Amino acid sequence: MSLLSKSQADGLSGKQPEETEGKWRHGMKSLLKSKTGTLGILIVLVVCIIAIGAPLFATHEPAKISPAQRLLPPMWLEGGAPDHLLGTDNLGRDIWSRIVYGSQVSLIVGIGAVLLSGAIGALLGLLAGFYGKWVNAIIMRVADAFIAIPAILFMLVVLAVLGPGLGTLIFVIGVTNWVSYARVVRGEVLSVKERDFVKAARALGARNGRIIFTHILPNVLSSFIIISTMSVATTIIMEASLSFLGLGIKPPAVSWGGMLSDGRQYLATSWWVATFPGLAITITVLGVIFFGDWLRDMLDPRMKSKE
Amino acid sequence: MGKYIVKSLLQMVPVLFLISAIVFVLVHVTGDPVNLMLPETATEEDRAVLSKALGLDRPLYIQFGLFLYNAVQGDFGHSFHYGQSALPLVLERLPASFQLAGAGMLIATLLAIPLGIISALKRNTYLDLFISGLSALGKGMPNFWTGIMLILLFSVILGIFPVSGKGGPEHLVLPAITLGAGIAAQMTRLIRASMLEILNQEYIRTARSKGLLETIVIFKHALRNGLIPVVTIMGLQFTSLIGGTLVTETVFSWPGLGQLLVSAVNTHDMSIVQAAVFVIAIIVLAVNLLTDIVYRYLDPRIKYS
Amino acid sequence: MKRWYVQGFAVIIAVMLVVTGCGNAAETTNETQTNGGTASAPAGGDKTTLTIANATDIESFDTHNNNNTMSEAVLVNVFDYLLKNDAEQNKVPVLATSWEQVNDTTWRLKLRDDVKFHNGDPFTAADVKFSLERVAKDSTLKQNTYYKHIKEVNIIDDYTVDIVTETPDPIMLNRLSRMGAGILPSKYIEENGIEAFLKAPVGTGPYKFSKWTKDDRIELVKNADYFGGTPKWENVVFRSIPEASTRVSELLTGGVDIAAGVPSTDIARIDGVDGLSVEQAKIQRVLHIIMRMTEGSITADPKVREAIELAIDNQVIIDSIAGGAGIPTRTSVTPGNFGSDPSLYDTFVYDQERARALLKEAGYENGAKVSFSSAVQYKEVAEVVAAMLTDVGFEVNLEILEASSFSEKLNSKKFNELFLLGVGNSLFDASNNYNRFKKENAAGETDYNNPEVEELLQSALQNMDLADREKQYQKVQQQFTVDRPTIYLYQMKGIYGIGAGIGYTPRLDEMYYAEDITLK
Amino acid sequence: MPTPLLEVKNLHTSFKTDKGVIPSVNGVSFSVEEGETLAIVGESGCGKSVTSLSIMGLIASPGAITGGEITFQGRDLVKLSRKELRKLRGNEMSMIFQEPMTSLNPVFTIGNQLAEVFRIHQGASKAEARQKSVDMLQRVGIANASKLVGQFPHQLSGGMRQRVMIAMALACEPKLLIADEPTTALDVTIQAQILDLISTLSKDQHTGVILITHDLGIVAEMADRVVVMYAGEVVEEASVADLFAAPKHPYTVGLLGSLPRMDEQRDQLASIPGMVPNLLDMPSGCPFHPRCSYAGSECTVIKPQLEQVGKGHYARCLKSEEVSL
Repeated sequence: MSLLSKSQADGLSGKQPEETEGKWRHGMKSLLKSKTGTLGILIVLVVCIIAIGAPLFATHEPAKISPAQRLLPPMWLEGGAPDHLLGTDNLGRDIWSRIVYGSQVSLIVGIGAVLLSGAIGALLGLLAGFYGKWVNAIIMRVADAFIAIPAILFMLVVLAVLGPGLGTLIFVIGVTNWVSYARVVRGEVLSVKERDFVKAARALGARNGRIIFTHILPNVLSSFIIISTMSVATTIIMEASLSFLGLGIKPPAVSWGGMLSDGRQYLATSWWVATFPGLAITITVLGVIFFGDWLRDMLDPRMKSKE
Repeated sequence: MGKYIVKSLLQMVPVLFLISAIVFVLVHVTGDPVNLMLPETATEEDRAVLSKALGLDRPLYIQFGLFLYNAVQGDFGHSFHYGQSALPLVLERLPASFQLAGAGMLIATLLAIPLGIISALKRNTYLDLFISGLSALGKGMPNFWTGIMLILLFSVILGIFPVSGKGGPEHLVLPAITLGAGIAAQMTRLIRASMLEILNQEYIRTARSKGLLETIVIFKHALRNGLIPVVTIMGLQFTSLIGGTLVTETVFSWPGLGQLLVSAVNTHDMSIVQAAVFVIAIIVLAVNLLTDIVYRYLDPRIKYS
Repeated sequence: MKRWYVQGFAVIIAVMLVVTGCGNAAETTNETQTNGGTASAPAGGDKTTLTIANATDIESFDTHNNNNTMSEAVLVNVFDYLLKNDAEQNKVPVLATSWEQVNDTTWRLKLRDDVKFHNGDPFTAADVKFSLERVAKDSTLKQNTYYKHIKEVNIIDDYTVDIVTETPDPIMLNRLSRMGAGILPSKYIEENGIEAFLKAPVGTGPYKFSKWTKDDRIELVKNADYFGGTPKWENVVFRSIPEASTRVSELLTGGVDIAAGVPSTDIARIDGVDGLSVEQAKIQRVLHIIMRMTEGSITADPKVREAIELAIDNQVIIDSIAGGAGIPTRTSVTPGNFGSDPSLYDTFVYDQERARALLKEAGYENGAKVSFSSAVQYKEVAEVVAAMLTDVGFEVNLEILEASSFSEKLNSKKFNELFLLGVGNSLFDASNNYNRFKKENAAGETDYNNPEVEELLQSALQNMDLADREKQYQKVQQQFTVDRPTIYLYQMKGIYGIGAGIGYTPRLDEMYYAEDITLK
Repeated sequence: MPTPLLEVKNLHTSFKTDKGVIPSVNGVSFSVEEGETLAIVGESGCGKSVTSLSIMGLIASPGAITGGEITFQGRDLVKLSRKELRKLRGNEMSMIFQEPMTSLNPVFTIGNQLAEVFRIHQGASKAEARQKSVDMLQRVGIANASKLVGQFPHQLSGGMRQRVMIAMALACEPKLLIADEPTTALDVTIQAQILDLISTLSKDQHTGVILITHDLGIVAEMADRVVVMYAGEVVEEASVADLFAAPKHPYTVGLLGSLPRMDEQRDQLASIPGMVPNLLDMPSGCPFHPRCSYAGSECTVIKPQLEQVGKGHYARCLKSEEVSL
């Protein structure tokens, strides 16, 4: 409803951002002001810290099997063992420790694949949108071919040839997902290109590279970041789905998706086996989304004052 | 416009060729179908005999050439697995795949447009936060998980919908929600962001200054602009659902293209894989063209090139 | 126990409500029947449709071109064999009324004269000749390898045939009572071609083909002219439901009458519902750990192989992974198969101390590195085995492969020291268990080569003296417990959920003879 | 004296932000007679745009009108319901914005956007609305109007777009037109044409005009009376002649001193030293004193009131006596 956005209203105060107050500080301030942003970055940070310091947080070897202790409920429930915080799974492994170690795989795959697909997609999308003509034609035909081949086919084949593993997963998910970045970035570039400031910069004889980086890139960043954050989430889920199809990370490595997938058959009898990794995924996804929203607001030049 | 469409259609030819070549290579690097067709006890000699009988002993480029020659005439060969012509086997799956993808998109759109708009209008309120939470949940639950939960709740406990299989429209409800929830989540976020940007535009202020009803301001002036980036995503999503709903198909035992394609890859059933990818590719390219046309219709600033 | 359940469900439902609360808005409320099958009738006295849920779909209606027990389990209702196994693995007549061995390479069978195919064609000796010669001569058929030694089928008269083999075949009757020996309508196929036949298959069985929605369901209808009397069910539906929890849900909601492959964790859940029951039955599948004995590999050392066997507590695996649905064994020739040695069945050896000592003796006190491969299907078993091996001092490199990669590696013999394999036996004869250990086949895989065993195996293949042949196989089994080219974990059991009012006793061969499934 | 067309009394509009409540408009009063042109001048952020949006009822969260009255044709707009306000907007009162490039919706044709006004306020049918749109476009001097209705904004030049905006604003012959920097974004040559158009049409329709600008050259040409705003307050009000002849507020003097020549375009009134104050952290006493060359010690303590300094001439300065050009 607002005709004047918050930042515009800020601008009304007449206060110009002081030179001494760097972008970083400005960012931190705006972060603290946004409640969801704060929540988002807190979640992301906590997950990152847990992933990095996994050995410190885990109470057990994540892959240690003890059939005698299988399917113990969380410790606060009747029958729970005091040393198994969230209970144990069907092979008697400690669920909390597995979630702690699983965060590593989920994050690495999530972020790695998004970086890969984002980099490929943004580059090709920019080139196609900016240069048009035959560059656009070639890139878009390749993109067409890529989306027309079902991702699952590509995944099956690559996993079969390269064998399952973290690198393969990142590669497979990364390479199958670049098209959406490329298309959206290209679409944005096409519309930004028509705007006056780009035309103006061109007329002033700015070099193409300069126009891309100073005028177009910042303008497509908003869409780009939204897809990226959503993609981190998608990728974490995709890893889970691959696990469901038997194509995910293989033991002794552990991932949230794998835990969720393996735990599904205990849903009706031992709910904690699948519920906790499911919660871990959902909470992380929530954090990533909130964090991404804030980041977008921060980075989007169009959201800033323009009085 | 007509010229543009013709041009786009012509561009599909190299794409289809490219796809066929890629798929041909992909399937061949995964292994020899003969290995999977014979029982474990088969001898080398058995393999050689079968290989020759299927024409798999010839050099790859000859096999590919033969494939292309036949494919152009609509013959993708015989399925090793089903012992029937490949193309009809693929085509008979299309209705199920279209139903599922269509219903999933429908549910996603019906959810995402209102939720995205509300979220943008009520930015940074608890309602917005709640919708963000919903998106995260929709996004944060893998399809197999959503599907199993839906079955437990709506079929086993409440007994409202059938558990699985293809039948009347009631069979479509749970799988469609399963697919739609995840897509809706992503679309909601995109519509929210897009609408937020649009609502700050000056032409929205102009529209209000004209005394237009708020609903017209939102649904005509803002939404029409806000949908431009969304259309691209919707097109992409829909195409990814053609042949890409394997998980949902597996949970609900839905006889779509996904199951066919994956079992064909696993059994190295070349003909089926090629025919399926070819059919999927044509659909995807057609949907892309349609997306492009809609995109151009929505945003008159973009010129036909 | 109850509290967990309640709490868990509270969580699940809370999540569900949030997710679906919005989902419903988009949907008109549908009042529908809860049973999934279109043909399902309300449970009760006049139930006429039997619905069975399997994990996989059949491969095709060509019984000669299938390689999968689940296919056979369905097809036995449409196609008949000349003779079949009853529930105790006795050969009983079906299309043949009697059989005798004329000489070492010839069997003579008398056929029924009152049988018609579903399209009305009469069944005669010509159909037997057509069917058996087809599977014997066409090398592209998946069943060809079991039948290729059949030289010819001679028609003596309309209802008598001679089956002539290249070499003596002690197990011809076993071959005739399984998948590749289904009798097809010669006239129909010759006139219309095999492709037309596959679209509208015709057999002699108690049920006729009606409709096949691939990866969803096969619908069969009663063959009122069946020579064995009017079939019990009007309709029989085979559903293909890959996801186990969905199969169980279908059973719980009455959508299916029998659900195969019930996860052991769901047994209690099904048993808890009034009228539903769970049946377990041994099946023809034994889990093997196959070891590479190639010169230079660590498992070439017999002490290492012995240590591996002793390190594994079979019963713990059965109890923790299979929910008790298995029987430990030291042979794959389990009771019910020709040549079985009961002394090696329902037993296992387990001695961690001895295993450690053996490793030490073999010179691996500082850890013995082995790689261990398994298909994703047996992932949990593999994980537990790996843990047990680690306990006695192995360093296990566990490799879990998705099904087709596993098959690929299996067929190209690329596994390293150990791999886990479930091996079935549709021939019910020990010869089938040892094919992979014959010198020719073992080369490159296990590289097992014991001349004494090889001779026993080769001779047993054509030994028409059944008593002697049985002894030969028992000797092989005993020798295997010493040589250990493979060790065995357990014979698996099938777990079936049975719906209200259905009487079904699962079979060792996993077949669903709809005629044996009753309404209680 | 007849009731003025519009009377703004003690208007307060503020914005809630995380940093605090920003009083963008702080007790502004003025009036506009029928057919009169009132100019509001001031630097960016002085509250002139917020004042105009307040009149239009287009202030929305996080902003709100927190006090005062806006009497338009005898009705207090502040108390009107959203629905009643909406019926006035675009009909009885309308607005032209600064940026013709972005003020038109890029995805609808000119005809579509123009016709909306006729349809909503006059209940015109599609065909009628289209005909009226063409007529209106012709009135704003567009020759090929019937072709233009089918075109999209991006196909038009800036001047043409602003003509379309004017056509839209004047479509229903409003009693009040607010023109918020209508020519700032345009070429100098086009500026004159557009101003001419506004002035001619408003004379024809006897429309009261509020012209918001920071360009005193335009004020001199167009306006009858002038209101000068600084930091959310009116600091001086006078007829055009009085203001240019004898400004009584140092800020006005500063503005006049920075009056650009006609052939030159400037965005900033650069000659007044110092910066617009932070509305959250206003200087004590007179808000202008840090930038004022007349300021004495009393100016840092006492907040001046708007006082009459001549006939129809008001100023908010303790030293208005001393102020001269």
